[in-house]
Amino acid sequence: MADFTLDEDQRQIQDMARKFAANELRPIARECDEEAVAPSEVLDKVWELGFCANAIPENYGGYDLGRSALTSAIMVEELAWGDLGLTMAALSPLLMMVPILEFGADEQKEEWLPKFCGERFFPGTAAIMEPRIVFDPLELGTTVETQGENVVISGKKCMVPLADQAEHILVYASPRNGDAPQPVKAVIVDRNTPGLSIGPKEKNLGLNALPLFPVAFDQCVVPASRCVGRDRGIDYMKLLNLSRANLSAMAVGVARASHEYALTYAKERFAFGEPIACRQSIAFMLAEAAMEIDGMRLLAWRAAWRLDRNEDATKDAGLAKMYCAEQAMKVVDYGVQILGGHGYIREHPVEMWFRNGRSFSITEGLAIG
Amino acid sequence: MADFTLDEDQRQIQDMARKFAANELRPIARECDEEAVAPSEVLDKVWELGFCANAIPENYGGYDLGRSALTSAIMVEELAWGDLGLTMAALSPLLMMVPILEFGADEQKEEWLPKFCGERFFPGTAAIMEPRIVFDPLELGTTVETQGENVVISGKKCMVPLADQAEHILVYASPRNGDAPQPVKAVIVDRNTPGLSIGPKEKNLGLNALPLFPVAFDQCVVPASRCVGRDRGIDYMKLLNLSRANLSAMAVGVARASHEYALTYAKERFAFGEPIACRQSIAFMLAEAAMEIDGMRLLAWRAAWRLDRNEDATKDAGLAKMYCAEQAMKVVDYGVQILGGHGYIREHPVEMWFRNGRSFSITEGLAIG
Amino acid sequence: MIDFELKPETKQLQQMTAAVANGVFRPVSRYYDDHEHEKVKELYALVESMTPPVRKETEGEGKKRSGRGLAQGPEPNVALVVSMEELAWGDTGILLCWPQRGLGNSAIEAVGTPEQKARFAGKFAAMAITEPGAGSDTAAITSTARLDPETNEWIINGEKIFVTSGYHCDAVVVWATLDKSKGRAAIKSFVVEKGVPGMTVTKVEKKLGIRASDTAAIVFEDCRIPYDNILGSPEIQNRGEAGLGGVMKTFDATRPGVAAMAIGVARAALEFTKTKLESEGHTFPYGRSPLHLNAIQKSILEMEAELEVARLLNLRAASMLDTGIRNSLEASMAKAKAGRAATLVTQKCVEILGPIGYSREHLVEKWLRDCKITDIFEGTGQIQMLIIARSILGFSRDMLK
Amino acid sequence: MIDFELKPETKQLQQMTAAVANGVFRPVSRYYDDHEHEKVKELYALVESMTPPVRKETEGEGKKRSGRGLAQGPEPNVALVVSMEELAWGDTGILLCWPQRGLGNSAIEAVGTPEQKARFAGKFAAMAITEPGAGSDTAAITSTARLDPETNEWIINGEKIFVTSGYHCDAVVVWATLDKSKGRAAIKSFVVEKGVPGMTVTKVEKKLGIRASDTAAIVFEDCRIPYDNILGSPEIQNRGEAGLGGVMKTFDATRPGVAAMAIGVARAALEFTKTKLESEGHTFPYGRSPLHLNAIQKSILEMEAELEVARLLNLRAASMLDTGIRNSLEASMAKAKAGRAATLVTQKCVEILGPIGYSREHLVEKWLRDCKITDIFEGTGQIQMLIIARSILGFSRDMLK
Repeated sequence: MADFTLDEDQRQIQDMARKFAANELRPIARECDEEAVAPSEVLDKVWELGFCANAIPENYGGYDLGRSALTSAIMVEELAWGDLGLTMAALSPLLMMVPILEFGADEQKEEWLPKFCGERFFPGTAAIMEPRIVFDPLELGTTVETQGENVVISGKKCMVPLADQAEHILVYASPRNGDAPQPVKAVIVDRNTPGLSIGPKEKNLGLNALPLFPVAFDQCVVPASRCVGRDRGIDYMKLLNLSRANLSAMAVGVARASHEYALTYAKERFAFGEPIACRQSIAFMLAEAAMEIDGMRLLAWRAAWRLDRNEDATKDAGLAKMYCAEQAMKVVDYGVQILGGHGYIREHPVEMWFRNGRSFSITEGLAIG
Repeated sequence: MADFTLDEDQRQIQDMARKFAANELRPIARECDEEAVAPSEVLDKVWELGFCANAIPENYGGYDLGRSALTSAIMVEELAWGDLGLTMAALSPLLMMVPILEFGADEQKEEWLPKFCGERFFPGTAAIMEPRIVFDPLELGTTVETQGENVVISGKKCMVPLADQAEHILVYASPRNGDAPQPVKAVIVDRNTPGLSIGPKEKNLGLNALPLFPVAFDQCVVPASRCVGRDRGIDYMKLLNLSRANLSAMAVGVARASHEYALTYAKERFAFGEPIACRQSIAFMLAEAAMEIDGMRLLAWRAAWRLDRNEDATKDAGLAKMYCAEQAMKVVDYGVQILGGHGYIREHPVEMWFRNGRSFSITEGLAIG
Repeated sequence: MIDFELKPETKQLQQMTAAVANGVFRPVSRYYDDHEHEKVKELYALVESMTPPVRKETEGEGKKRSGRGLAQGPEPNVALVVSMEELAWGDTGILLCWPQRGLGNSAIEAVGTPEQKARFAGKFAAMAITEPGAGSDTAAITSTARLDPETNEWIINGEKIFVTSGYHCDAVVVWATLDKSKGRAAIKSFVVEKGVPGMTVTKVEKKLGIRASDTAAIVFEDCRIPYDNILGSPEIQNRGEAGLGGVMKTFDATRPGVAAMAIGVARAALEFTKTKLESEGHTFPYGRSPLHLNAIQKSILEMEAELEVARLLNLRAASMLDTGIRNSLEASMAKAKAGRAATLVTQKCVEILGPIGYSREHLVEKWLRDCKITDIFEGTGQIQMLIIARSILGFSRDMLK
Repeated sequence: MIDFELKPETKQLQQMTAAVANGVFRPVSRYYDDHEHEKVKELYALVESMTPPVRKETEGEGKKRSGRGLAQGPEPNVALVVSMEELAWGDTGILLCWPQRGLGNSAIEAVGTPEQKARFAGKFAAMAITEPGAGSDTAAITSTARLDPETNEWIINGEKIFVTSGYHCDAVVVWATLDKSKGRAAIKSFVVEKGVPGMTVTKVEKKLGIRASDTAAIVFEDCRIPYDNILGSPEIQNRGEAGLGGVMKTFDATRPGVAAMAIGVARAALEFTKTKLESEGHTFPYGRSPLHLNAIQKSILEMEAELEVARLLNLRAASMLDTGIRNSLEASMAKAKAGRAATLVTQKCVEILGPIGYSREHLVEKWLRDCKITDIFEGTGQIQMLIIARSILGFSRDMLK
């Protein structure tokens, strides 16, 4: 039956994430943005929430509590409300863990999953984005070619989270064998593989707290056994969809942060003897943002719900990502606009959300829940 | 030097057109819309303004006063402000006259131009639109094939003005000979040509006062000498550009009509003890419309000015048409929205302008000045 | 628990209404657009044929229901918006003519006494609020109701416009003031049955769209009605503004209905457009980056997203009603989003289809005209934004005008 | 006569400023973004090298000029917006640092006496209006100016924020009230030179963009300035609100400047994006029906149209100034359109370029940040709409708040 209320478990997770975001992320968000760092204590604190270990079966050392894209969407909205960059940094291990958990061969699960059940943050990551204009994840320029027992990877990636810390990088690449388009492969590549080079930390418009790196692959030879799922491969579209649902939920979180702040400001800031929110031009921006944020959330939830039912979520997740990215950009723009000159200075957080909120139209595959 | 003021001649023409529109078109616009007629008296009255004869050289019986796309843009804005459908009907002869004047061979000019210098309205017309989805005038489906001394025309056209009255129709078609794309031809086709059939008068969302007809060509054989410009052909793009500049100016006229009406209404209509224009949501719609109408006009003028200088106006005219169509639709939508329930009933003209205003994104080549 | 799946009963109703929309409404859609205000006889025949079993079924199950055939099953309001979307997909104008489903019926259902509900059962009741001088400003109502102590009758005087179905209905719920000086508190609603002397339909408006549905102007001149026709129990009546508030709440319940109409019409236009495009080889690749689409694909996907958002916001508003949660804010969000999104969708479809879209040979141009009303009636998009803004800001009517 | 062609002199200035933008501003654009508020030494060197001949030339021609180097030739205001577009294309933040071209200089030029114009010539003057408690509400200014009859000095007290170039300037034009109870009429402007005791720059803001330009907070504590530093002749001063009105008119003149900035930055972003796209084989077919374009082509063409509209509206506003026609309405239209259009263009360019657009390795992300200010300062887009609406409706400030 049509129902839009959280159940008890979801409410608890939401509560927990909300408090965590308010207490642990918000207070340091601006500093982490200005200094472009994700403090390891924060990564550890998020790690302690158990998002990796909870999802991993007991035989690999986890708690086997299951995974739900919907629950993840509820959680990451709250965390992203706290800070997007830190959230993405802290959840980066999922980028590697989930594809192995979902599609890994048994030996691969045995080899890799226990690493994600330790007590300390394990810096897993994945390389999907590429430094090209009009980037489309369905047309990867990075290639993987089978040569006997090995595969050879070539290409350039960018926006690889935590590439400075991660021992291994899960690399998405297009097979080059034959003419027919073949499904994208995910290959676990050792950071010390000859030909792999990690560039200097990226500087971007936003997401400063998230350490991102360009990674280049020049004929990197990797054992074919490192292809996730071996010959069976992965369901790349499903991973993209999982990420799109999660990124959509994060977009809700960032938009909500900006909206709430602007709402409070507009009630407290007086001009011409009244709160500026008494002007329809301001009030209607706030009303529209509230409406769109609710709409974004429902779209994100529906994509996640579809994924949890193991149905094809390509349409739902695609529309959600497109819509949420667009609306998030509008809402964070309104945030700055409502604060006016005050929105333009870095004393208020809306300018940071304005920059972070513009990442959603650009990033793909950077948040898997 | 950058200057945006009308000179004396232009001001006189604007004045004349404005008065004509107010006195002759506005009063009958609603009736003509409801009854779907363009009274012949109106066509004659517009004809008397001399828009055809003035442009035709003396040796063909005209007054040789020259043609200016800019002057035309100034004039048609005013006339379209009066009524779009009637204006398009009355100016329909230009659809045939201008291509012959611009690109016709001498014998063609001698044969055809004098017809446009008579005392009574001469129903010239042209067939360019085609009843296809996503119509693009650069990809005409109607074909013209050379066979010896003749050309053979096949295809379906729609939105052909005055096809019931016109003795001849100027038909735009794509040559089918050879593989290389060849320039579009304009062929003067007798209405009685075997294979030519004129369907029943069209019913459309708007433009009801403009009599439009579907015209089908089933292997119509026409002497090759009827191709405008003979072997030299026509500059189809320039004709499209002339039309785009003119349609853009008409879009300004329709948008302005709706805007002016809504502005007056919003000042006179009271709610909560004040004119509804005292609400920012209403006032800002009006402000935006005023701003966009001025912007539209400048774009339309610039395209026309470029044409008058004999420069390539493809970019200017293309952008103007795209922008003016889009903004006109927005402004006429605001018109209805500002009147609310009153905007939805046919007692007020905004609903008619709402329907007429939606034609600009659809029509191409239907107004050449 | 968050769930986007409709109940089996709701799905069944959805299928049934879709069949009606396709089999009964669509075939006569253009006819009643051309023959403005003609009584839709196919609809009356349909209602006659279907009413008894539907009523029996819901009564038999003993579920709470709003008394209107389409709101039934375990999630009656969700069922209502789902089925209204289907019927509006068929034809919005005809849907608005549905006898016994007028706004007046909703008002009687919402605040009428059991006696009133019984007495007016089976009557098609319109609602008359707007006056020539006042649009969204209901407090400015000047129609009066005066009690004649001798006959114990109300005497109604005034002029109402924009009465949906005011011409074809059996009765009208009229808003009138007992005392102009007392503002909102003195505004009450009264049921006036057709045929009562003093009530005259003076005009039936010609409209841009929804032409099957009549929109009437009605004049009341010393129109006398029984005392008991004042809507609601004496308690409700005496609660002052709360009395009006009760009727105002009708809108919280009907806004999702209007939103559903908007979504239904827009879906019709979008489906038609996609089918036409597909027949010429166009495809709609959902997984691609939006920048890799062509202009038409991008438009189509954006429209689909807009409609999905509107539909989800609307299902939420309806579902809240079903679980007894106040939904004024959410209903306004749904109405605002649906009205705006749907209007833009129908307009864009006409644009994409070009001459085909503009022509009255197809229904898209009609859907554009029909759809525009959903952003206007039962509170324009601007009024909805005002309600949303006041709600999220916690501002009074005076603070945010 | 309608003419879209610039005068040869204007074109020459356009070329010269384009060369400066490309040769001087662009190469150091990223540096001064990274090194927020550092004095742009290349700019000072440039101004020093170019000022004398420019001044001589314009004086020699004896044309009316606004006293600012870029407004010259037979259409000085058109020349100004044309050259500001070029320089903003180079770097808006650096442009805003241009010595002697502060808002304060415009105010002195607009209402200063000849003596004042001479005395403050060569000074880089900022303008201090906004206070912590009042944004767009200039009438609510609480900074005070009190005349000390003994010394015949003004004593200024108060706090000002958002003073563009308040840190690097030589003098500040301060708005202060002589008597709070008298509202707008009592607000006057005063020139305070740097180094005067009692004036302290208390903060230099860190900003989203235009980081080369400093934005300062300034506190005045019993700051004493000569009597003659009250801006304007005694007649202007005594005209009450007209005095403020004169300075307010500065904005009519500077709004086209801000609009030109917006257009310049957005053009930079659009050109960069088109070049990148072209290098990968994308084309931009102008004659096609918009529906036959791909999503990127359509975006690019729409952005070009938006910028063209903004540019034309702005040229019109500037050209009216040149011919002595009041242009408040048109200047607000230009500013509103340019600020909004340009902001959307820079944002869309970042989106289209994806990781390249988001990266600080290229300037597009910076242009996005820089551009956003143009929709905010010297009157937000909302304030401009309010001005436009009042103007076309003929409404007073009280009727349309």
